[in-house]
Amino acid sequence: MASGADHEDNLKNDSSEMVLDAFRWMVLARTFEDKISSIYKAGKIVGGVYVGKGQEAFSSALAVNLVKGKDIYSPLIRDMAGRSAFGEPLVDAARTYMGSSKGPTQGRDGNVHRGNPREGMPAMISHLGAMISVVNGILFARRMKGTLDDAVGATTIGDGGTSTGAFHEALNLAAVENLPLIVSVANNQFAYSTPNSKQFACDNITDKAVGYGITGVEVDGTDLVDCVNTFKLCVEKARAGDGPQLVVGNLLRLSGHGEHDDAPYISEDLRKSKLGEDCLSKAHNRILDEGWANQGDIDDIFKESDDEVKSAIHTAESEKVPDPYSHNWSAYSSSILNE
Amino acid sequence: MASGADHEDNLKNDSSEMVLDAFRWMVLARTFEDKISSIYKAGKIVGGVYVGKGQEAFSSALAVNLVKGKDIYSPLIRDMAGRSAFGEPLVDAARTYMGSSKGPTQGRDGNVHRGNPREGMPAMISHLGAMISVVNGILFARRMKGTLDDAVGATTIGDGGTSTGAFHEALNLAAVENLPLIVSVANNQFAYSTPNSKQFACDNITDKAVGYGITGVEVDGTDLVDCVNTFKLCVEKARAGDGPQLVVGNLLRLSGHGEHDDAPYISEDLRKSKLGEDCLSKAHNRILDEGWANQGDIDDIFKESDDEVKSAIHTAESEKVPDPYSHNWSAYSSSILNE
Amino acid sequence: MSITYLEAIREAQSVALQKNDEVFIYGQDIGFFGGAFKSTKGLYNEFPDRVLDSPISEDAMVGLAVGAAIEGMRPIVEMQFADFSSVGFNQIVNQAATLYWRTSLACPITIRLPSGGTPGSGPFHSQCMETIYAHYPGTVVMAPSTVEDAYSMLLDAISIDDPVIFCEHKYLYYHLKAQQLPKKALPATKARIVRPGRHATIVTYSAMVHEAVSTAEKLSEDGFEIEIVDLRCVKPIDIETVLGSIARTGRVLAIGEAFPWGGVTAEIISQITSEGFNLLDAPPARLNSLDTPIPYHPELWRFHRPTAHSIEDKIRKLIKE
Amino acid sequence: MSITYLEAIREAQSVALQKNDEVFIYGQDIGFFGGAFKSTKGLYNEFPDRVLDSPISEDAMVGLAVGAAIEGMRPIVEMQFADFSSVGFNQIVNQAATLYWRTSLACPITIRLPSGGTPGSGPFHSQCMETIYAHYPGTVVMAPSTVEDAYSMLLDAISIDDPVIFCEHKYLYYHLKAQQLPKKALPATKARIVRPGRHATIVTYSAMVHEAVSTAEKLSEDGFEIEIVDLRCVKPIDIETVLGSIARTGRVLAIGEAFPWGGVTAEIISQITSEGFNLLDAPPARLNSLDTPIPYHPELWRFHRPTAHSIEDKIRKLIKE
Ligand SMILES: Cc1ncc(C[n+]2csc(CCOP(=O)(O)OP(=O)(O)O)c2C)c(N)n1
Ligand SMILES: Cc1ncc(C[n+]2csc(CCOP(=O)(O)OP(=O)(O)O)c2C)c(N)n1
Ligand SMILES: [Mg+2]
Ligand SMILES: [Mg+2]
Repeated sequence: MASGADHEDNLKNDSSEMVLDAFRWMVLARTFEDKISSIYKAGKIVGGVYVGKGQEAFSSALAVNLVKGKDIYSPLIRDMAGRSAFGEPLVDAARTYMGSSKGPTQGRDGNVHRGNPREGMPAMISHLGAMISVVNGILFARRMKGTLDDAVGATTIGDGGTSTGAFHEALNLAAVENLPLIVSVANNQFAYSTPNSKQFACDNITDKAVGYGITGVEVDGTDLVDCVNTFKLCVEKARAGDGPQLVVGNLLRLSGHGEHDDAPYISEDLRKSKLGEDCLSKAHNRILDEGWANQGDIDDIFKESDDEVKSAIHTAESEKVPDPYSHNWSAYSSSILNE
Repeated sequence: MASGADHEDNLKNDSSEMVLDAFRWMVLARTFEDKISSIYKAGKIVGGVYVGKGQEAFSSALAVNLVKGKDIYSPLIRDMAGRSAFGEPLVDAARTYMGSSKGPTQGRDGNVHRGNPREGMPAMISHLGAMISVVNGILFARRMKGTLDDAVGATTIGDGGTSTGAFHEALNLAAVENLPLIVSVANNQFAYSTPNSKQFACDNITDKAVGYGITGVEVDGTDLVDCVNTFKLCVEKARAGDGPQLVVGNLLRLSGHGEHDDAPYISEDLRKSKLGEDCLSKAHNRILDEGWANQGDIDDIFKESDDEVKSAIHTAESEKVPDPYSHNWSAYSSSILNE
Repeated sequence: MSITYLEAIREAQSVALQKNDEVFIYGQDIGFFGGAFKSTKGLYNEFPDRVLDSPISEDAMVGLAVGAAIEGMRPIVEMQFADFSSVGFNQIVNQAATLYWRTSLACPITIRLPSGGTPGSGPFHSQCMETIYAHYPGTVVMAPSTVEDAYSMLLDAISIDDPVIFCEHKYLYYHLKAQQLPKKALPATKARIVRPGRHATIVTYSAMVHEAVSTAEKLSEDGFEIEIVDLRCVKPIDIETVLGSIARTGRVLAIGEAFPWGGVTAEIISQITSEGFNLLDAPPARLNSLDTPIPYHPELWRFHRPTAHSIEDKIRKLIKE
Repeated sequence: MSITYLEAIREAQSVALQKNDEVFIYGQDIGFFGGAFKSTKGLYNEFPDRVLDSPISEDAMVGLAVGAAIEGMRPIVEMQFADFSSVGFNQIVNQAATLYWRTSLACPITIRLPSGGTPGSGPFHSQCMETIYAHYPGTVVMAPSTVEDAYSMLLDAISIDDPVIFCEHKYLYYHLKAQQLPKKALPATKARIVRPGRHATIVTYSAMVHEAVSTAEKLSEDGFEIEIVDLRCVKPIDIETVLGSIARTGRVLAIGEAFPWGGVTAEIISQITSEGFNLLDAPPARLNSLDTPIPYHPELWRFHRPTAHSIEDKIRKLIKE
């Protein structure tokens, strides 16, 4: 199992642009989710809030390697950064949180469940593991139609999600069909309160790749450069026909499971360990160190993000909430079934 | 991944008795299933007939290593040999096939579905993979109650069954809980008509053990001595607290999926390969070669099996079929629910 | 020439594959082997890229179909037996059936469930699962009772832009034969009057239609004319046709092979009594299987499910009330 | 002192763990963390060997419980949300619910399903799955509506020798409070008359009982007295109590929060009309959620499920007929 770090030297030179791009989305995601979290704490968000704090590097690094309009990206609950990097308009996110009727689900499904399959971003259902096989199906269909070319399909999951039967069936099927699937596992050491020791017994989640006969790579999920380079390599391999890629990012979520949770189950030691480092400030420092941007540039990124977030939330806030009386209450697309 | 063969030399000396024992059950199973198959072809068996021809060595070798009254053995459809070796009365088998009301399921469930959980042999449901977690539960409960001692729980499955979510969830859970579980996979190269190439993409099914962090061993499923010794070692390891053991036996079924199927999907080449060797005649020859028994002893085994089979079928045939009018039509054990 | 119910299913798939490149079939052993019941026999030879074997992974099979539908395909998933769809249940009801609601994107998939009891099949190869799927919003659930319907309704199912659960009955696979396949047919969502009558209406579907017809023929000899409505589609239910029949007869017996709690017979009786209460001259009656898993032994199985015999008892009582 | 519905559930488990060594609880995050809803709060400290965290493997969790039951234990499995039991569906209906039928061995497991809608929970954290489980033979399905019932019925569930699907309603978790827990209680399988009346009967269960009570109180001001029957157990159904009520009122409305096709309201209306047709002075009425997945936005959610408001409309119509 090759570690992403092995390849870093070769790739670093030409990845600075991608790193900066990813960093921008990380800042936007952090800014947005901090804001949503404070609105939530003021009691003004409907439903739960689940954030990706601490996971932005790993999340965006995948998405900046994808091409919207060509590739598939199926995010999960901690992928605000990846969603934005893939091209989701920020206002779509703001609209679901603020309950606008103009949101992508029209108020039918919530917050992190938003998606837009027409644009290559399937909308998640809650059942962990269930989205992987949907991505399989998209790739499978394209291959059948001859429209696959070198597109890839990426989807994300957590350490806990690897225990589901759905995860197993989908990865196995993808391997059998040699689909260009990338599954990124954000190994934040816990599934809600449950530590990895109660979730699996292999040494590393990448060990699971062996059982599917696919490639497994591990990466420091707090290190943006490592993440960008590793995903770059994996996406290239998938594009080249090398089959499914399992990428495991080791990190910690720097939040509760949801914003209602203060995560008493994460020990102080762990929080203070390398896993608990904040990917955002690490990336910030690295970018300065490498000279890829200066503090002024970065200040601008924060400033722009702040403006964008305020504006998106403002737009969403001022829109109407869904109206049950005019709502199209139908679960069917076929008109004959709606008579 | 250690191959069973590595340990054979050390073990051969004291395994001859077990081998002979297993051989007896192989002969009984083959004799019984040949008979049932011919009754089926005469149209006198109700429901399908699924036999273990070619898999008797692998099946019985596991069961002779178990202790009835202490260990758990949860067989599947090709485990006639293992069932008998574990101590199932032959007449129980005959009764289900012949539709006697005295069978272990009273006519409620069919042929290979018979079982007796009170005696450590759970009754299978058809959904592949579903029995593994039931065995987990038995072991888990005993450990909780403090009655586990060094008992083990064994269960069997086919190559195709490894693709189920149930297989994954159960093996993963067993690994997390470090349960003394033995899962034997009869890798007969096909799931019904589907070849392994359409079922999984790892090199060997033992690779799956890596993903669970458990031991995986491969064995020549046509070689009784290899099978007995390998299972001996794995059962010992499980008893000693080494956790789940995945044992993969490579072989071919020498029958159709069921007796209705002539298996056109198995190529002549494969049938003639080493995998297609008949474990029964191989064991026969080996026993003679090693001098563990002479031809006369073996003739006796065949003769006794023949008698036993005839007598069991005769008994079953002469018994009443279930009577719907006196049948206890209740799915509930609680009397308050049957009012 | 005569054609069986099973062959009609094969034929409908063949036609759909021919007419529409978006159609493909996915399932266990359906390729070269032609399926456990041979309902895709020969199709792999004709369409090697669109008749594809899957691993034993019902959850992933349905998930894949939904993904393919997102890409504009019209997948048909064959479950080897309806009973095994239980492990694909989540993807069916929560992924496929909600896709349109969540995303405004259609989900034109067809899931074929070889359903129902045959002698000796036991608890896990005999189930009728229509209730389970019909309960969830977003599904269409069909259960054809004739060779002609097996053909035309499967073609309809494939062309409908929403997930269709197609409950084909294994007992009818070989038992039923027709002279030819229909060129035109009643839309799949409409019920059909199988047999006119005036003393009572039996509302049923799938294999039970034939049991009901046997009973009706027998009672006809005694001068009782039983009208039989074949629902064909159990969700949505064509309640107008049902109420029209009851308006003529004043009495109704709903029959289903599935388990007794809830289910099609409960839904149908509820709709009848809520919407056509005043049409009824007697309490509506219901007949389902007994409330246990489906027994393996044929002697028990025949007693467990409704038959012409138990239907006759019920109808005679109903007519007297 | 006052105690919530949620605390009653915690308390029942605590008592069961204390009284009987065979009881244990298995589920995600239920140990040290005390559960996503805190319904096992503190129990891990008291019973560290019998309150155990599972991996995210609903199929294997239920399978494990069945195995443990074979060994004589009485497991309680907590699903984090009812909705996720869909991936444990097969083990529940085909393994647990058939065990006794197949082997004559009892399967005393309790599966706790945090059920039902709350504002903002959406399609996959709001489901009422009682119908799905009740359809299969061998299950008992409970759905308590009060703090006292949550307590006594859960104790009953744990002591029953068959698989019990315990549908506890999340909306009631914190909303409902009682002064104390009951020492004695009506058996879990019996229905209860919540409120006497004479103009019509509402038959319902779980959270909808409270919506019905609001309506009844309002209508009482207009001189209409609505009797309310709380089913408590939806399988088996205590039809005698229901019919007894209808004998007094002559009119019935069945209400359920679940999806409209099939389900508890269909089963109850079918039983009423088959067995108590002549008690009815008007067509029986039914009210369920709309036939779409459960919407996330509270404005839509309130419209999707039955409420005191929509119940009032229905009842007013029913009384006039
Ligand atoms: C099949 C299923 N069971 C249970 C849940 C409830 N649940 C939601 S998130 C979660 C923990 C997920 O942990 P992990 O996969 O590690 O992701 P993380 O939250 O750590 O990002 C659980 C148990 C679910 N969504 N799906
Ligand atoms: C979940 C599930 N899906 C489908 C089936 C139908 N089925 C029964 S046996 C079988 C093939 C099994 O192959 P394998 O596991 O390799 O065992 P073998 O028959 O080769 O011994 C299939 C698909 C099933 N029993 N369970
Ligand atoms: Mg995690
Ligand atoms: Mg096989």
